[in-house]
Amino acid sequence: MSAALEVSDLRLAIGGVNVVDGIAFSVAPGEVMALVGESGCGKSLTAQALLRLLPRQVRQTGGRILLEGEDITALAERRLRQIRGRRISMIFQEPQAALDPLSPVGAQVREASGLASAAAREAVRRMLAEVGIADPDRRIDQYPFELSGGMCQRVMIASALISRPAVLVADEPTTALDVTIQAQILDLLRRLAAERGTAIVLITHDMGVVADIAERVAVMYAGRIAEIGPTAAVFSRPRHPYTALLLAAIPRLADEPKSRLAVIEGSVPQPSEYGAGCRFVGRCPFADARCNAEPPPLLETDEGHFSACWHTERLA
Amino acid sequence: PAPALAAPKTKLTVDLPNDVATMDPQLQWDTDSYSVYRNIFDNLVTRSTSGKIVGQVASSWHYTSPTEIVFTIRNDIRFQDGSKLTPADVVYSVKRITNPAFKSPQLSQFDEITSAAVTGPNQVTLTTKTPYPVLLAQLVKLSIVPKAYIEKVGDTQFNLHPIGSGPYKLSDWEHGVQSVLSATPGYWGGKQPFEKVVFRVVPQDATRVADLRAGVADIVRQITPDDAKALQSDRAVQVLAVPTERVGYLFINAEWGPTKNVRVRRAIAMAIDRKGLISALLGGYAKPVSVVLTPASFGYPTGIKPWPYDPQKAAALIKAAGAEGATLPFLTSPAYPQNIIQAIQQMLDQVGLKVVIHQMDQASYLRDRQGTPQEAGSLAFGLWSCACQDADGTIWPLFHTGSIWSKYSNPAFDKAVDEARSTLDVKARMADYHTAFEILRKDVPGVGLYQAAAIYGARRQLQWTPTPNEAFFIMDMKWK
Amino acid sequence: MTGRFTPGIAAILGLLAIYVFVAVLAPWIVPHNPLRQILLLRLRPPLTYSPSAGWFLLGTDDVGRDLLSRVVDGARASLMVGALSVSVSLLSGTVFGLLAGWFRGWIAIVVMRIVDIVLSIPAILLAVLTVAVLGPSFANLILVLGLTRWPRYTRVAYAQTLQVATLPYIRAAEMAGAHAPRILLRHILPNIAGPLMVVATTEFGLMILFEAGLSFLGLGIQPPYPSWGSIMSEGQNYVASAWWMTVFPGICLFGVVLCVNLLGDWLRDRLDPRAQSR
Amino acid sequence: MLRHIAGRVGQAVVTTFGVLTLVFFLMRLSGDPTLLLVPQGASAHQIAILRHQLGFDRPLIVQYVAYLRQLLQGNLGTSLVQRMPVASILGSRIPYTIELAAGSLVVAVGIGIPAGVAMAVWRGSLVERSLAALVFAGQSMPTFWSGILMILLFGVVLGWLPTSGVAGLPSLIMPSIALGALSMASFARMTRIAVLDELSRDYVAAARARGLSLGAAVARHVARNAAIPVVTVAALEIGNLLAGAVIVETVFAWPGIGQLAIQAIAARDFLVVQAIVLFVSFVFIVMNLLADVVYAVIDPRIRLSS
Amino acid sequence: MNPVLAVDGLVVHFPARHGPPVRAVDGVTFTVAERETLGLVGESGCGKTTVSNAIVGLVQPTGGEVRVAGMPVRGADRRTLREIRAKAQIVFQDPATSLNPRMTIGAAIGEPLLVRGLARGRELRERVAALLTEVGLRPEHASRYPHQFSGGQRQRIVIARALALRPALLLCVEPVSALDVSVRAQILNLFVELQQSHAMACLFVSHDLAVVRHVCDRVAVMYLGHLIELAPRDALYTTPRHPYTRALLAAVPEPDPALQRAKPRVPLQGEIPSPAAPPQGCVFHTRCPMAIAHCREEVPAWRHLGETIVACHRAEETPAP
Ligand SMILES: Nc1ncnc2c1ncn2[C@@H]1O[C@H](COP(=O)(O)OP(=O)(O)OP(=O)(O)O)[C@@H](O)[C@H]1O
Ligand SMILES: Nc1ncnc2c1ncn2[C@@H]1O[C@H](COP(=O)(O)OP(=O)(O)OP(=O)(O)O)[C@@H](O)[C@H]1O
Ligand SMILES: [Mg+2]
Ligand SMILES: [Mg+2]
Repeated sequence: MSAALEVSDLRLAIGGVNVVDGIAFSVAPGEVMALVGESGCGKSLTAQALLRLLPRQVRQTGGRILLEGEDITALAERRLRQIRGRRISMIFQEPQAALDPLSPVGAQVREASGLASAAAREAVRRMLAEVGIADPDRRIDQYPFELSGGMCQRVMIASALISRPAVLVADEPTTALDVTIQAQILDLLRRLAAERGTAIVLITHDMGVVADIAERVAVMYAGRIAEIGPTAAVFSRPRHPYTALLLAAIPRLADEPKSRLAVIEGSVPQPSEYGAGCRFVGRCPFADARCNAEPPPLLETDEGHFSACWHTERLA
Repeated sequence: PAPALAAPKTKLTVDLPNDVATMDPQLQWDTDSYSVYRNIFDNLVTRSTSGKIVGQVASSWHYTSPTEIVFTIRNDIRFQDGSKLTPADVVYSVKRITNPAFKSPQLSQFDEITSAAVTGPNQVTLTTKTPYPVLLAQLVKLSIVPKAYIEKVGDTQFNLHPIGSGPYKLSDWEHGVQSVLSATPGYWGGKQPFEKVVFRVVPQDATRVADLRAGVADIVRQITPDDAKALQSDRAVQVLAVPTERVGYLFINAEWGPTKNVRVRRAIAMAIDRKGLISALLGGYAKPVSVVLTPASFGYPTGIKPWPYDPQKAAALIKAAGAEGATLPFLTSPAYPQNIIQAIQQMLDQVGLKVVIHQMDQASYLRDRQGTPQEAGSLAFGLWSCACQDADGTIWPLFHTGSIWSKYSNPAFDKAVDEARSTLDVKARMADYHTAFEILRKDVPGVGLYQAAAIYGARRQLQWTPTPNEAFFIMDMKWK
Repeated sequence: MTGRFTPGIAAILGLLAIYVFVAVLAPWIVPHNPLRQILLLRLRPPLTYSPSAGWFLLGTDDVGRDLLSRVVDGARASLMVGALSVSVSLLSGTVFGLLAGWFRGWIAIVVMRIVDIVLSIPAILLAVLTVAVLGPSFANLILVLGLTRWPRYTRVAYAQTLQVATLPYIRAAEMAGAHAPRILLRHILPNIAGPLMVVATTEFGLMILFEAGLSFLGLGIQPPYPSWGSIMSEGQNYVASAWWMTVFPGICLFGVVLCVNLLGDWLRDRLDPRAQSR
Repeated sequence: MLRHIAGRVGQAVVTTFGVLTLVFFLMRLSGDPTLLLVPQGASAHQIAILRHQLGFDRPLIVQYVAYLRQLLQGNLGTSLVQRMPVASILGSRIPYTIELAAGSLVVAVGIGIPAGVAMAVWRGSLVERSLAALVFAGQSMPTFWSGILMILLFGVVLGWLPTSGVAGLPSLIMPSIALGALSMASFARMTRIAVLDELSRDYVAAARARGLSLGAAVARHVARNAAIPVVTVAALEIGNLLAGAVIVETVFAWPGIGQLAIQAIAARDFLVVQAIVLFVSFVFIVMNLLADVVYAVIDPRIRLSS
Repeated sequence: MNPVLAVDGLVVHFPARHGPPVRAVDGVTFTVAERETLGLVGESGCGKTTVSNAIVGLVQPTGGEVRVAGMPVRGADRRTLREIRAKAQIVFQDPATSLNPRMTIGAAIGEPLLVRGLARGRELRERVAALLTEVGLRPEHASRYPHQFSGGQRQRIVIARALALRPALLLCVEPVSALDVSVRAQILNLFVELQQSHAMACLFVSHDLAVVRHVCDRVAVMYLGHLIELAPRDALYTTPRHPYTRALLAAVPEPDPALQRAKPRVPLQGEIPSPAAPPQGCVFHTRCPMAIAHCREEVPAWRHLGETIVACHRAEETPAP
């Protein structure tokens, strides 16, 4: 089975600093892959790079992005326009902000379909129904402000999926939503991936969401992938100290109340503070001279489970 | 854009700096309004090109007593609505303008008249309070209006749609844009030189000059001496200038401040280089005067020498008066030529005074200048014209005790001008004015600077001699 | 706001510094007395030499004053007009805006109605009217410009205050027990200063132009003292015959307006974080 | 919406009343026109008589009440200087004023808005810099100067356009440019900021992620969103174009109400000034109401939530 | 023993420009005792923030009563309000906007002491230094500005400022929601430490049930302006009585794939109604899987089931855990 999306050695730079530094992963059709990491580690930039919609200040300095086997890194803007929304699409964190407040939601969904009017309306209506919007005939002509956050996110999803793209990039699609609505949206994404075979790159910083929906997970730290592997394996046997500490730092319903949580001392380095070696070095309990000097490569530790740490064995 | 050189042009386009304020000739007396309505109305009497008072609606007149004058009215004049101009119209015109309820701003020019009556088939008799020698000169400004028409339509309608007996009638008045006059057929005074006259309103000096050069206008009123000089290189246009009865003078406050001291006032008179001013700033378009009056007016004295230009002596005098470095407020408004005022300021500064210019808008300027001596500042520049070409209209209001303009009082002067005002004897009046000007020379409540010129720019083909009273009578013009 | 300066902004600030420098030093660096008239040498073109009076590099004006000296000296008046009138309106406008935005209720209603009133009289009319009442002097000129322009600042200050007042740190200051004056001055004012500065820079250039307009109507800087506006309005009748009278002050004015406006745009882009991305 | 409009009108009445009051007293503080109406040689007594006849010796508050009463009857009064109904004086000027305002609005909007959009879309490029130069040029020349330069160049030297006057479209061109230049700058800056603001929003990124080009995203989504602040500026600018055109009108001999206002102030022709101010605030009100309507047309949140 | 905080029938309505007022809080009653931490949970817009704002007088209640240390907040004049705020302090959600960007953090922390005239000069500096140390920062940080700190450090600063007056009641409004996972643990640890060392009463507002469970003794659940369940921590998490509480607990994704995927997956249907037009009867009935006709008509009364108080007509039918 060939990957729907394959990213290799992606590098993104802002003013000479590689903010995203050699990321690689692939997603199979129908698969949900999660990209987790703390704020500022480069998740959104990666997502934008996948659609070649980077902010002006950000330049791609290396790497390839293969969409269904086709390298899209070198494509001209005109060709890209035919790819965006058709073969790869994206949904955003704040559903209400990501919709034009002044045009009806139906029109915005239709925009992505590339269809002519009469057929389009019916297609949009069906798509809205498919993402679970009750009464699509009425909703189609309504404006974003008349819809709740959850419904707006469904509209976004509808507009992203109406052209049946191979890949859906979802950048924190549920962070702005309530937990009960989040559960609905995650269910929907899961179903769509399964039914339509859409490959989903789900960006989040919520380990719970990852545990809920992702088959595989990539943990990012400061612009690099620290660990990547099947979700169950990463959660049960983390092979990177960052992942391990992160999981320990989360309060769980099963924990003893008011117990001391494990903490990761310090804070994420700014891109300007990146050193030559491992970027987690300032906060890592295992850090030594080698970690400071040399960035650890991403090595397979178990079947399909990779980790970028010189001290993987100490976590076993 | 109007074609510049169409040979037999029947239309004349005139640029005026301001719109006609009123078409009712008895309501407004500014040069621009007058330039237009002078052509719609005939006056009781008028001035010939040489400045002599001659008849217009009145064919002749004579005094029956020092306070009674009888006019013979022409009977071949018709108003533009076809009705005949009668003595009753003349009487009505006088009564209308002298009726306080009518609130004519010209009231004070005519309020010596106590009665007007039809005293014969073609006769009107005017009576004055006292013998009033300036009466005829004032009557030059009295336009004759149609009694029946005004009584029918009312003052407001009359103002909007005036009817007179003059050579032209108003055919269109676009406020703020232009007034269009067209020739009245069968005018008693002869054939009009142009079928149509358009008076456009162009406030900006530079724009009027541009209009003239571009051929948009045929004649423009009021251009600066510098523009006049510049226009001389343009072969398509000519500059028409005439010395007027308007006198440029410097007012000096004799009742307040450092200038209360007569020595300071004399020093000021000696500090000003009239000739320098005229040649440098007025391009020679003005003539120096020795008193606050122009030779175009009755009463201009011969043999009175102005204070000589002598800055050293002036400085010494100021030192002697202990006024060195004294601050003199110089009131002015944008209506007056700035360069002259600034030049005067420098001249006075050079003899040891400190002149501070207070420029304000015209209404505020008048309020202060006509206020109490304390408010009136030490100096002010003025351009005075009474439109009557008589000393009475100039030095009486400017320097007589109690006049709002006067910040000066001298009983001897008052006596002289009062006497000159109430006798019809020309010789006696001349003598009185001589005395008065002698006193003014000694006391220096003001300094006469120059006789201002009216400067017009016109297409080269236009033939016209402008008059000292700045009347803009189209009948006197023609294409070459 | 990071303190990163582009070469462009450095040039702008440099040029402005030169202007200020020249304006301040005007009395010492002018080649001639800017008020001294030589009537015989009026309206001379640039690069005129007179054996008795020396060089007139930019020519002379209509009463024979050295134009270069007047332009240099006029910088002072023009920049002062800009700076002072902006200060007056900035200060009063901000105070009203702060009060209205903080207390809201009837204070805001009254203040914002007055703002509407002043804004709906064209500034030039209001200025002419006020000069007519107060009489023209430098102080009154400043006052007039301030009086007609403060509502612009009030609007911005009001909107910004409303916005900042909802921020948690203002809540925190209330919780700390701070009284209104402290909250307004220590917490709100510093945080709305940015947008106000942006308005102020735009207004600075406008005020200089405004003074020129008033000079044209004869109500600007009192003669014989020069400002760029008054020099240009004296020169407007000589645009064809003595172009130098309007062109040189015009260039100076253009330069200043350009610089402060660019500065304002730069500030705006710097201060608005959203304008930085995408 | 109706209630909203009623509220707006209520505010407008208060504003107008305030403007009128302010101008009424300000005018009268600056003295009265009597001195300008009398001939030069009038005596103090004659001046006092005329002042009394004109009613300026009454207490201000009495004059004020009398004026308001007259106004409530729909009577703007009669000009002291021109002895004509103020309504007809104003009426003859308003068409010209509207003509010039429309002309300069065409210049301001026609150049300013496209320039602003271009400056935002090509932010930081040569395009932005050259347009900025144009905008700043428009904003830093005193109009009396640029006006006279244009007259000399296009009127006298080249003879393409009439030097002054109101003869149809050709004579409207130069004054419109001179007056429109300043507003053009405001529009360009405002548009630039508004568009930049919108471009940074998520929905633009979302639209592009759907396959729209930047141009299409601007045309379909950004333009309307950015229009809202621009409309606000437009409402203010139009008011300024109406009566703020004093200098342009003077230079080009354009008989608008700006020139009339200045002349009326100079002549202390109170009723005319007051009527002009009334007219201008009326226009402001209409413009603001119009802006409200435009908001409602553009923005469904306003349209549908009432 | 008097509770430190007593909220009794609190109602807060916000007038709307068009249409009916927003019923942000509609009759909420609870108390917080000394040394106790009460958690307040619920979904976005249910009125959590409004309740806390009403407690310190940042919004005026429409009805009901709030007493802080016995002082009524409603109708309090400026001086009383100041006193109440000395007793009750707030920590806001977003540490980035909770600090004035143009004020050093020393000045920010010292402000409550300074403006109340409690300390100045050297003494103020010393107390600020002590507070900084207490929250795990260094005294020399006092002269820095907020932007020079990370999010977690900023939240520490905000907590230090709230502690400056030694309040009897600390309101924490979503104090960790804006923080990164790794930093969140630091702040929660600090919070638990402070609870023990300061013996304060706390109201801990959050939508994160795991966090609330971690730090609270009792938990109150709100839905659409109403309190629907109030129970001791363990009772709530083991035997939730209200269907909404149960749905909420089910919707929280556990960071453990094994556990999470084993959870029954019955997400709530439908959207949260608008607080401007809340449903008749039980406010939850539009989304409630157990709703019956009765729920649509009558507002459920409070029931005491063990230590739990719950507002549900069918609370007794709750399946045992
Ligand atoms: N337009 C931009 N200009 C400059 N820097 C940017 C821009 N966008 C992102 N960055 C920087 O790039 C880095 C990665 O940003 P990114 O948005 O990818 O983070 P993220 O992982 O998505 O964080 P979050 O969880 O907060 O969304 C951050 O340091 C951010 O400050
Ligand atoms: N000042 C206000 N004016 C009008 N409505 C308000 C105001 N403040 C809050 N509301 C409304 O009151 C309701 C409750 O708001 P509140 O902020 O208390 O909710 P919350 O539970 O804190 O939500 P969140 O989790 O999103 O912070 C919401 O519907 C909100 O829109
Ligand atoms: Mg992100
Ligand atoms: Mg909240």
